[in-house]
Amino acid sequence: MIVDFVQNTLDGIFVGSSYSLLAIGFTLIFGVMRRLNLSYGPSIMLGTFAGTLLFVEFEAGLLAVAAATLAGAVLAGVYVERVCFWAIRRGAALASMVSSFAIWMQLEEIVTVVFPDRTYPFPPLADFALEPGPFFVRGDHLVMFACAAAITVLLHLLLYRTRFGLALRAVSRNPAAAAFVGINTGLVLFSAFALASAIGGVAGYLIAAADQQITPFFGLWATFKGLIAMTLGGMGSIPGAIAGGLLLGIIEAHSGWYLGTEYRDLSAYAVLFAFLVFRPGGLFAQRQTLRSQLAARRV
Amino acid sequence: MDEYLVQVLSNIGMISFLALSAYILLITGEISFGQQAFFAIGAYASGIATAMWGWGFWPGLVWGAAAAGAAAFLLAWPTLRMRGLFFAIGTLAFAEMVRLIFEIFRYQVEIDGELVGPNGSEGFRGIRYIFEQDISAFHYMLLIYAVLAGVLALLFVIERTRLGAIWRMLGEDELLAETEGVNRTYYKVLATVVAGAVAGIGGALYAHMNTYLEPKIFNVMLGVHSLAYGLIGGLGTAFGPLIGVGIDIGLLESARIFSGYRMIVFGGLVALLLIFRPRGLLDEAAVHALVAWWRNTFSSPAKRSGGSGRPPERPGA
Amino acid sequence: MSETLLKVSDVATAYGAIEALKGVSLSAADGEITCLLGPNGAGKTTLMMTIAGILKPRRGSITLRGEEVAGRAPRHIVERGIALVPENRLVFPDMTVEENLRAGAFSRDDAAEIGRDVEAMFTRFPRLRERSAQNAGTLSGGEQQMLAISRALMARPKLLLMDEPSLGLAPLIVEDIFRIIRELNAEGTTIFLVEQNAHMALRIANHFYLIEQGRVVFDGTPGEVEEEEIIKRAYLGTEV
Amino acid sequence: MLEVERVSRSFGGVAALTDVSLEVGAGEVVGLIGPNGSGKSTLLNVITGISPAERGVVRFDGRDVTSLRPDRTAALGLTRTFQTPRVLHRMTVLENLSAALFAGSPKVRRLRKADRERLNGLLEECGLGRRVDELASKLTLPEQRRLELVRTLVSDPKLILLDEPAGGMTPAETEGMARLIAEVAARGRTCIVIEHKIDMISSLCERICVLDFGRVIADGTTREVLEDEAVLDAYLGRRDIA
Repeated sequence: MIVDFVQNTLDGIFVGSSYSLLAIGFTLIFGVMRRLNLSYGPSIMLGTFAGTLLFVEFEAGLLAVAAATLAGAVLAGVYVERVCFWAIRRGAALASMVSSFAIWMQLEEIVTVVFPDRTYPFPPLADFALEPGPFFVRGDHLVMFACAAAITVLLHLLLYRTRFGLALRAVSRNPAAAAFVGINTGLVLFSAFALASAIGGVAGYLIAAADQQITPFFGLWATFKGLIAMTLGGMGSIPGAIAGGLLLGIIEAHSGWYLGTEYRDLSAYAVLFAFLVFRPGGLFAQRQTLRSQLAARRV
Repeated sequence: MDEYLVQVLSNIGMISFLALSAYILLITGEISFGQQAFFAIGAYASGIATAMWGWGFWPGLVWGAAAAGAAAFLLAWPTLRMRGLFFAIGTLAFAEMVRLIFEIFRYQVEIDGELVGPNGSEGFRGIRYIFEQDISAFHYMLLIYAVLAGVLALLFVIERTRLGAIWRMLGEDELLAETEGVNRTYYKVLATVVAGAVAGIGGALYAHMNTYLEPKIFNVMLGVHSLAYGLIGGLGTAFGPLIGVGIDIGLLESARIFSGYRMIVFGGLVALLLIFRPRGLLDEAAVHALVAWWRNTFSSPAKRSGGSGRPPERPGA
Repeated sequence: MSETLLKVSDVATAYGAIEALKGVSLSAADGEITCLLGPNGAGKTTLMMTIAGILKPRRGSITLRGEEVAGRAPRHIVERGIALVPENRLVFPDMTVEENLRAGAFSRDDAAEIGRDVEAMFTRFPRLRERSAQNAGTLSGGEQQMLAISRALMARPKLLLMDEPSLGLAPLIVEDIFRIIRELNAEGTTIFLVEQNAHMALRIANHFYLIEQGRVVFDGTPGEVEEEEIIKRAYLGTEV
Repeated sequence: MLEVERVSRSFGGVAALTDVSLEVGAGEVVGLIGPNGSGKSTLLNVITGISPAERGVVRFDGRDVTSLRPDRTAALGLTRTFQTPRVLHRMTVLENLSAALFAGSPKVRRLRKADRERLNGLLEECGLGRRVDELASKLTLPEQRRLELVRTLVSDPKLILLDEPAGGMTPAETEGMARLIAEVAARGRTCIVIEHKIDMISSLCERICVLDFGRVIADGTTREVLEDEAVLDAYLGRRDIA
């Protein structure tokens, strides 16, 4: 019993770390733009297909596949940024969201036109497993977890130790104020988008390598997992994205085990809905910032 | 009439209900990613009524609409506090929950030695009322459009009277509406219920045309399409969403010019419209201009000073 | 009279159908304090935002030492030497005080000099040094105003635009702010000030402009006209 | 008619109103003045229920309305305009009024001819007669302000709160607005007017209340208040320094 519980929790954490990675990119975009990019998953999906193209057609090595996945995701992400965010005026958050959905459909159709089969193989990354005591841990899950941790640390350093990070935080807090201190807000938004897509590309690569196959539905899956994890953690918060991803992984693992696989997604959505109703700010609701924001703008 | 054409027109008609459902919420200022849930509930409820309980078609239709409206009423309360993006995600989560529940929902009875009823992800077969009553596809299409005309007429009445004005007022400036005396809760819940019931009618019609329901078709793609129809056709009038449906299903899907590339065109079209006409082709300003043009061209000066528009000159005032 | 630093000619700015500036012309002389007075809704903040590049004018020209800057991106304008202390301060509340200062130097590339300037700001405003690692959102109104001023100074501006620096502050702090403005001016920074605390503004200004409904209706040097009259007209809407 | 009793309200720890008391009798036109950020608009928000008071009581027509939502206070006969005009840009001028009519009078289900004529008449009176079928987004600022004023009249209110009705207007437009408000007041409606233009206030109001830093620093007849040196000092920031 206890063993099952711990094993499920472990599985949840490892799978959850991939959700965390997806949610980090999602939340980064939301944090700076205050808008949702639903096309986030599909751009990553496009990246993984770029990777698989190299693998299937040219039998490319791991590094080349990873690079192609990353490049594909970034290119698709930049396209989304130009069409759905840059071209739509500030403040029209809902228009951007719907537009990103429209582009989602485009990306998905492009992929299905170029890749007509249902699934394509993807090269594995770490095909081994550890068995500490009664437990079982997959090697690719370990790699995923390590990458999620590394990216978190790097992102933190980038945000709090560099000029770019300073600019990014300034723009996300107050674009007008950022503009008049001399920050090129357009460029910052663009770079943030590219960065988020790159993180998404890493996540996509790791997940595809763990599954050893990809389908066009990966876009939908990635968007939804990222979106749920981000919302659970609190939109716009990076620690929130990590915690939200892990929480989602754990909920799925346990509900799938104890209630049956058909309840896995249902439980995840139910928890999401409950969070939206009772704790819309997510796990780390930021009351403090709201207060200081109000204080700064006296009536 | 060509069988294919009948099928396309029937599809346009049924999806129009879903588009109108999303439109009702759009004019009150909410973006819902979840109207397909009410479409599904209407479909299942009416299918159960006619295929399993032996009800007639019309009671089944009303029951489907009522069930969808009731579900919408339940959803309306928890989502009242959600705004903007949160409302969109909340409705999406709700709709996915409904779909996943239908994936595990089993309720079957034996009729004539055959099991009938929803069977989880296997779907719900044997909603055969239309076939048993020998109604042709063409006649069923006419029926769809008759019901659609009824719903449209109702919406036009709503838009010209109190309810429509208040919905649009809420959609444009909630705070203003409240300071002018609008009870936000009441009107938002009402909009959600009406929107749910309209989607439910569409679902009921869909169930009986297809005879077979599968939970996975009620996925979020369906919901987002219905949302996009209003945004393409325009939010200035209830005709807007219908134009959107016509463009997508009528032109892109059925004309087969873009077969295989439909989504690339459709997606691009929506994205472009959102940049250049964020409230669709027939937005409020366009409708206003059309009405003014119509009035100036076709109405006699005497009539113009009467009921519909300009005030009578009042030199003394 | 010294040379003209900022020259605004016939600038018009609109929000949709509402024209907030209807052709404003004025100038600020190098090394002086120029003050802009006028009732609420006259377009003072709109003018500041237009000069800073946040709003794009529909027509007209804005030059800094003869160089056209109207319609350019805000960052170009900061680089040319115009920095804004905005209405309501708009510091970045969840960044530390020091980060706010560094954000102010975004138009510059000289890391060493920036460090020195941060130090200089701390020397000028010891309160900020005490709170250098604190989030700006936790500062009091007066401290936030000092931070907003020093953030703007970090760009080493030739011209400092100040929009209602005394708004909502207690009298003693207002006094401080005005002292600082004078000091800065004495050190050579040209100042263009919007202020509703008209008496104090007129006391330090070399030249003033009065705007109403998006137009300059009156200008002069404070000594020329009876102070009471200017103020009554500017804030109480009575005719001069 | 309106009693505000020791009301306080703060935002994120910053006090916007402190112990504000104000009484307005039926038929009175009271001017509410004070420097920017002194809490005038906050007071209107407290009265209408947009941001309810944290301490103190607001009574309207003898009823405690302190914690009522804005739609409830509106139903009791309280209506207002906004410092930045809020009109419905996607509707025509007439539709703006009919929406307000529907919102304010639950019994009106649809716009009858008589209603339409009444609304047209109101628009005519305030000089918007030619703009009836224009989209509100096309209106200039003074026109939007006039539309807001007419809108307050639609549902036959008992108390009208006007937030800078002449803000950003030329002297001629200001005079026109003052005349309109005077006509409204002449029909016995109670008004509170926030305005910076003292000429306008002194011609409209018999009584003025002055706010500064969220406190009432003077309340009396127009003449008393305007001759009060302390008021002018606060108002003009003449707190002598330097």
